[in-house]
Amino acid sequence: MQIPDYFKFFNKTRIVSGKKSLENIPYELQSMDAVKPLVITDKRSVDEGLVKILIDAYGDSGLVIGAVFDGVTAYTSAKTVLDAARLFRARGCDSIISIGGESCAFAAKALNLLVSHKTEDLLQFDSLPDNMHLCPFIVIPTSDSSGRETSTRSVIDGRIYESDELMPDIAVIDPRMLKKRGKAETILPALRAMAEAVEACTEDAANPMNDSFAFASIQLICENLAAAVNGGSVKSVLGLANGIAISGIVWSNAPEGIGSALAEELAVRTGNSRELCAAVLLPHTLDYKLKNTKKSVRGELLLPVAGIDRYCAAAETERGLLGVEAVFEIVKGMNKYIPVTLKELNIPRYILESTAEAVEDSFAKQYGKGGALMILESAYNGERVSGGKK
Amino acid sequence: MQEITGTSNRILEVNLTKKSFSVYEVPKEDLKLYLGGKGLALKMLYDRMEPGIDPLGEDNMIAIHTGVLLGTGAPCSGRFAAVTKSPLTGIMTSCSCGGAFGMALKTSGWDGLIVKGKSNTPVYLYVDSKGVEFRDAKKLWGMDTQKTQEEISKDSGGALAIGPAGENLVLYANVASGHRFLGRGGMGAVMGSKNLKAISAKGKEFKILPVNQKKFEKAKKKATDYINGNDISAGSYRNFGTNANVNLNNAGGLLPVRNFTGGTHGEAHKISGEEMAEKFKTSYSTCKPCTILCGHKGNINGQMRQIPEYETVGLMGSNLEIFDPVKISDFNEICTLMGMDTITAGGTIAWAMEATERGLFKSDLKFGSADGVCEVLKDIAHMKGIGKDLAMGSRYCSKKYGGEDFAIQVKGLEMAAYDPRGAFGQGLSYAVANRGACHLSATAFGLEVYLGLMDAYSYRSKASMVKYQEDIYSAINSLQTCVFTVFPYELETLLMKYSPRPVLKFMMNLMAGVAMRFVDVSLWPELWSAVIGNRLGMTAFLRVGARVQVLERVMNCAEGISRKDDTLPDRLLNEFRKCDSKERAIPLEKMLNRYYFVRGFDKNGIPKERTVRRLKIKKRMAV
Amino acid sequence: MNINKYPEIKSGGKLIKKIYVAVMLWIVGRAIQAASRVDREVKEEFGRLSDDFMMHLHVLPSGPGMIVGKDKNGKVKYMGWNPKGKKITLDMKVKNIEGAMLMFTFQESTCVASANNRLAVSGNVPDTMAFIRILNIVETYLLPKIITSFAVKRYPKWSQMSPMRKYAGRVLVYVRTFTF
Amino acid sequence: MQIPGYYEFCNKVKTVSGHNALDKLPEMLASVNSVKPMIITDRGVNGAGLIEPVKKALGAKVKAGGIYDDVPADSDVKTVKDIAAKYRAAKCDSIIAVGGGSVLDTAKGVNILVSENSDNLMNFVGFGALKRRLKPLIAVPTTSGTGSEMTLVAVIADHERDVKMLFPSLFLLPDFAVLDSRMTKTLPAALTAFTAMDAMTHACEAYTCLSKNPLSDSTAVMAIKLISENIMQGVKKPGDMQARLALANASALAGMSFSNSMVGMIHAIGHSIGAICHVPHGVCMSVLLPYGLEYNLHKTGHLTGELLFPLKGAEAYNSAKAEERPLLTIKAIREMNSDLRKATGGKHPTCLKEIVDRDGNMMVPREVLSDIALLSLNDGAMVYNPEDLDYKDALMVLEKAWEGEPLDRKKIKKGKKTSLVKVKD
Repeated sequence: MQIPDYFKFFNKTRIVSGKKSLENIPYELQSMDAVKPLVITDKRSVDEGLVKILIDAYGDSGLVIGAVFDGVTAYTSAKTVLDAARLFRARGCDSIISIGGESCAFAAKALNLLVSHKTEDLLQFDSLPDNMHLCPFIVIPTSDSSGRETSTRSVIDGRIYESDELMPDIAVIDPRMLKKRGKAETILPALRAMAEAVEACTEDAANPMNDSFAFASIQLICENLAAAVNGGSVKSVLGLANGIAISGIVWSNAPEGIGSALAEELAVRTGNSRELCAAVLLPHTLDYKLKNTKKSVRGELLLPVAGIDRYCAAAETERGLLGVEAVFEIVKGMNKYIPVTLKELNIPRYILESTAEAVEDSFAKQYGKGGALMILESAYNGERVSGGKK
Repeated sequence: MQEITGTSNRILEVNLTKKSFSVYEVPKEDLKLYLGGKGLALKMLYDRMEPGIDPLGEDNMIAIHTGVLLGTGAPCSGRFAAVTKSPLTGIMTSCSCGGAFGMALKTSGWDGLIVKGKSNTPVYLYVDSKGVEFRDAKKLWGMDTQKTQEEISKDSGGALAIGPAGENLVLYANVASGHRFLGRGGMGAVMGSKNLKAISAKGKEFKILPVNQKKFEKAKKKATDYINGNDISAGSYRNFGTNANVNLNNAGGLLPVRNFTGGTHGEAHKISGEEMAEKFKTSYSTCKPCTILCGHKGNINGQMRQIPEYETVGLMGSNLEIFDPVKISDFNEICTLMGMDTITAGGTIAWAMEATERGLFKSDLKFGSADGVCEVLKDIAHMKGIGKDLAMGSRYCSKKYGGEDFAIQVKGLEMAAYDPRGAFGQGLSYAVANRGACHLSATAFGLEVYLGLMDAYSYRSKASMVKYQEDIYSAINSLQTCVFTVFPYELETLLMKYSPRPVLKFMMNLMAGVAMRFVDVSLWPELWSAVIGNRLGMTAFLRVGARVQVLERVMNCAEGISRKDDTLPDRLLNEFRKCDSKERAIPLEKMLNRYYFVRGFDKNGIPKERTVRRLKIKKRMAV
Repeated sequence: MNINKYPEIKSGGKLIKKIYVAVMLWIVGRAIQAASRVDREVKEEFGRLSDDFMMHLHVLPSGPGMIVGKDKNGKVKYMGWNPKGKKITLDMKVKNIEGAMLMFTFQESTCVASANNRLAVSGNVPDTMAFIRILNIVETYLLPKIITSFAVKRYPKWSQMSPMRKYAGRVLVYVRTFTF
Repeated sequence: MQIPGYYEFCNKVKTVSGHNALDKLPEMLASVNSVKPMIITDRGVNGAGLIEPVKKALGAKVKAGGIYDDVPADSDVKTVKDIAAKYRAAKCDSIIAVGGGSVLDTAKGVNILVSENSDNLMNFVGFGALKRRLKPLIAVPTTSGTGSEMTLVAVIADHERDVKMLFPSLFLLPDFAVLDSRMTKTLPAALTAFTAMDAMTHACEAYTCLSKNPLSDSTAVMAIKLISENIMQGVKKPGDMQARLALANASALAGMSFSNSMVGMIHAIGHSIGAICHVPHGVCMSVLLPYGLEYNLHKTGHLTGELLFPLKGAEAYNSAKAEERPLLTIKAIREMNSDLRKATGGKHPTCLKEIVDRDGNMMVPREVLSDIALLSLNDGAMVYNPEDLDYKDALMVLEKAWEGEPLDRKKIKKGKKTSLVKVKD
């Protein structure tokens, strides 16, 4: 196990997961000197009755919920955050609870920035210090969550706000909030989270702490994905949600990998969801890394993906390759429910080229000149990366 | 003067790389299935072009087809169609234009023109009955559209030309022919990327005679009577042009105000057709030949200028909260000379104004003030300063600077000047239009707001209404005649003219799919079969429309389009117009599911095998 | 966006659950007092505790509670629910009513509940451990084997070796609990 | 990795690890905008010159508010009050605690007093007493074992009233934990062995006790892997900085793991031995570890089996059948203890009777075992142990541990068997 000469690791989020965890929120808020939270959510969570469950969980706590702001939309804009801030001040709230996917968490984090600094202008925060004192902030992941809720990032109007302090204080993962979703809607956030975690622990600068979080996230996702998609048992759905929440922490502690950069750029250019692009690119980024980079892919990846027995049975030198093949198995195994090649998404070639070009220079050192394009090409027709060792 | 009876069916295939051309005979099968105009042009590209090519690359092609009716003197038949892959949206875009080039090309003995490849030096084409000459256009390069046309029209009946915007590859550059344009989707940029400055045609070498002269005369007379009898085509459009819509939209809450936040505005009357007609003492300046006569020109502070169309007045006027017609006319002139689509330019500048207001974008543009807009338009045309970004359209800018929720566009094409929240059917039409947010794919607001035949705020039977209108519009564009003929030809027929309104309303609201079948659309096919000779029934005519629509969807799906793109910007789904106190939201998902079912698409918006086969579209691309 | 479209939401009450927990606490409190007289081991445990031992187990924020402690002459007594006027040496707070419900419907044993951080205990640790042992024994008396085996890590061996102690003890405890 | 019905995981500490991680100290202080830190340490650490790198790192820019270096072996209230007074006098605005568990607990106590500017620790005892973030606290551990830089409990004794005050609060977690290999460079072989085995015990117990959860599991496995790969190297070649860094990371990981998943009987008994016979904590841990795992085999046998992989590596795990793995794990730990005994020249004990103090006499006499057993029943850790222990069980374990023979598993009173692997008796 190689330890880098210098690394930093920080996870501000406390994970509270499992049965009746929502009922802890009143106690937790009081232990952080807060009594009146503002709930930030979107219409879908309200319609599914998630807000009602939280209100019931508040029963007998004697506390008051400042207000339930359900104006968050898929694209979070500054206007929504300013409305929420006005509501926050009007009700005299002192803490924030976000229920829902990525966009609710982003709006909540930006709101936290605004109300803690008592300002109306989000744009002044271009570089954020790491020691701001923000209001207590609790995130409640739902089935729409894809990991970025528990990360250090918030994206408002396409602008990125990043700071360690933006991570939520507590992530409450309660099975009652994980409503059943269609097969594709269950698979995509999970595969995206796995892509983030796999990328974090196969980076050159991987450190043992982030690795242990990444392994936990990958193992939870791989073990529970099949069960969650077919049967959808409470345990498997809860396991998946935990895996996804942990991947947000892992992503915040790792440098951005080429896979997530390509997925982000591709999603912006083609209108496909980030989750889908990340899922399709994951195996091919790994395959390229296995064959065409000095460091190749470390053997330890096979352990969380395929489980301890397959790991120990594999020969030392084979583990890197088997790890990548196991990832292929998992992602390609989902082709009944989601498209697994860029070809199925009909992405024109010139968009592949311009995406590769946009991402190329920041990763050229590690992945070589044509690296990004080779990844996209092999992801296009779904074959293994040509050239390299095997 | 030789004669052509019916059509010559001869298409010029021009290869700019090799500077060569060849003649392509349109097979009878395609003529029967796609009629001509937009339909045939699309089919020709479908056969020749691979999906996934770069719109500004060498392999993109432009297909122009004059259609059957052009040159026969049929009412409002002075238009031709052009199709290419749009650099702005990355999918197919088809436009129609009433400029003189169409007549010139048809009377030079050609039915259409396909331009391929890329010339390494600026060039312009000269077409006559013998073929094509490749003439050097170095000295034309840099001229505006009107000057270019003057230069090369010494020996030609009509010309197509691009302005500086096209040369600098502004993604929404258009192509001018006289004062009319192939407007939307950036066809000018495609010509610019091929270093093709203009195409001119000698014209007046052939006379077009219909096969069945007697039947043609009868149909032509009936059509002219309908047009002159209908109060829209003969009344509002003839006197006040398309700007007659301003007061109607203002009343119906459809007018785009301040980047689609408001639906009406007190000062809207200042830019209405009625006031402009009287203020500028307008006279006709239309496509030739035309019976409706909706194009106008007027004396705008000393200069005889084309009166801006409604879309320009809406998007560069009320959408920017500018209500001074002279200023709007200035913007229109710059866009005409530079060769830019006023709808996209207006939509992008409106985004820029709101983004500046919110601090996301640096510019000195402000709602309500016209200063700075002219300079910005010129900067866009020459890719200077902020123009460099704004030249890419509001989707690109909003992805780069943020503010995607108020970039009012669908699939990259900026929205026309009708706010869909005032007519839910129009919302569905914008979402599913093959070109992007275009109002000419299906004018649902006409039925919902102008004629009031359908409840504007309900989703019921809007899907089948939109599908029907899309089919009829595509069919009309494949004859190639003006879409404004929809009002006279449909409303003046016996059944529609004399049946009581409440019955019509009841039928349209509840059983639009069934009611539509009773509408008498026989006039168009009558004209067409009179000219060509072989029969074309009403249902066959509508099936051509459906075939063209589904073919265009198949080609778009091969570029990656699916349900995720059939949507509306966040503002139109989640925010409400200031004038709408009841805060009614567009039920897009419901209408979309119904539309896919009616259209024969699967849940993800991809045309099903069965649909493609039943419409006899040759399977060529893996979709 | 008008503010009053987003009203404040007061937290409702969970009356039935509070009543159930209150009754259970009352029974367990009385049962501890009874067991301290009936069972040798419980007597020894209390013996080892300090004289002013006063334990208050209650549900936050204002839920039902029970107080068990040694009165002036060292006898273990159930002292009702009101902590006023009593010096509490061991304060065990259950964080919310749902946590208490899990414990008193025996879905989570006392050890698992404290492992799941349902309890917030302040006061010295040996007293807490003693109290947990006492609670286990009392549960063995109060409940049939099937339920207790969920609530305890290991069903006490003495109940097999000397069934007499278990059944006689159970009768005595019930009698003492429900007679005043 | 079965997802538990309920769990909580929290480690709010910013870890900075590296061969000269201390050079980043000014940057850390700036990020918590502190200009005048106070350094708290104990005589041993100061004597070993471990404060030099800290002072050098602070350099000219930051002037330390003062150095207090006589924190006693186990922290008490009086020391905390003295330091708090010095802290206020020098108007410091953050604390740098350089040292082992007791230094850190003292620093936490001081941080409570200065942040809440009060003088009486008593009114902050127990749960939920602290409501706000305290002043910045930077922990620089000098032993790779206690993992106290990652725990949220501070234990401070009040010798007058002979009571141990417990302060469990998330606000006590230090802001930074600096793992600098230079800090453990001078740690003698025996101490390295004890502290490493202490961390190993933390990880093993965290993996098998009641509050087991996915993150504690993966951090525990990572810690065990790092320790088993580096312990021999660290003991044989104290100068090997890579091994030192690995052990420091392992101890932090183990701390992260057990502060959330809690520890069981081994710690309960270990604490009692420490309290009665004043044996260093790490020593008791390494001896009792195999016995704890053996006692709970019928409950957590399959988990103990899974520990074979990080301990002995993939081949050993793969070649053994599922039933044999738990016993192999325990055998491996016993072998590790005897290897360490050889490597440290007899200083590392393999059973209780071999524990000797500096001048050679036995620290844990046999007759004391019964008191230890009684005291261990009342240790908070017993709650989290998978299996119940009464006085007789504890005594049996202690006797076997004293002798050094493996437990006779037939004698263990077994509750409901939950081990997925049937381990042969």
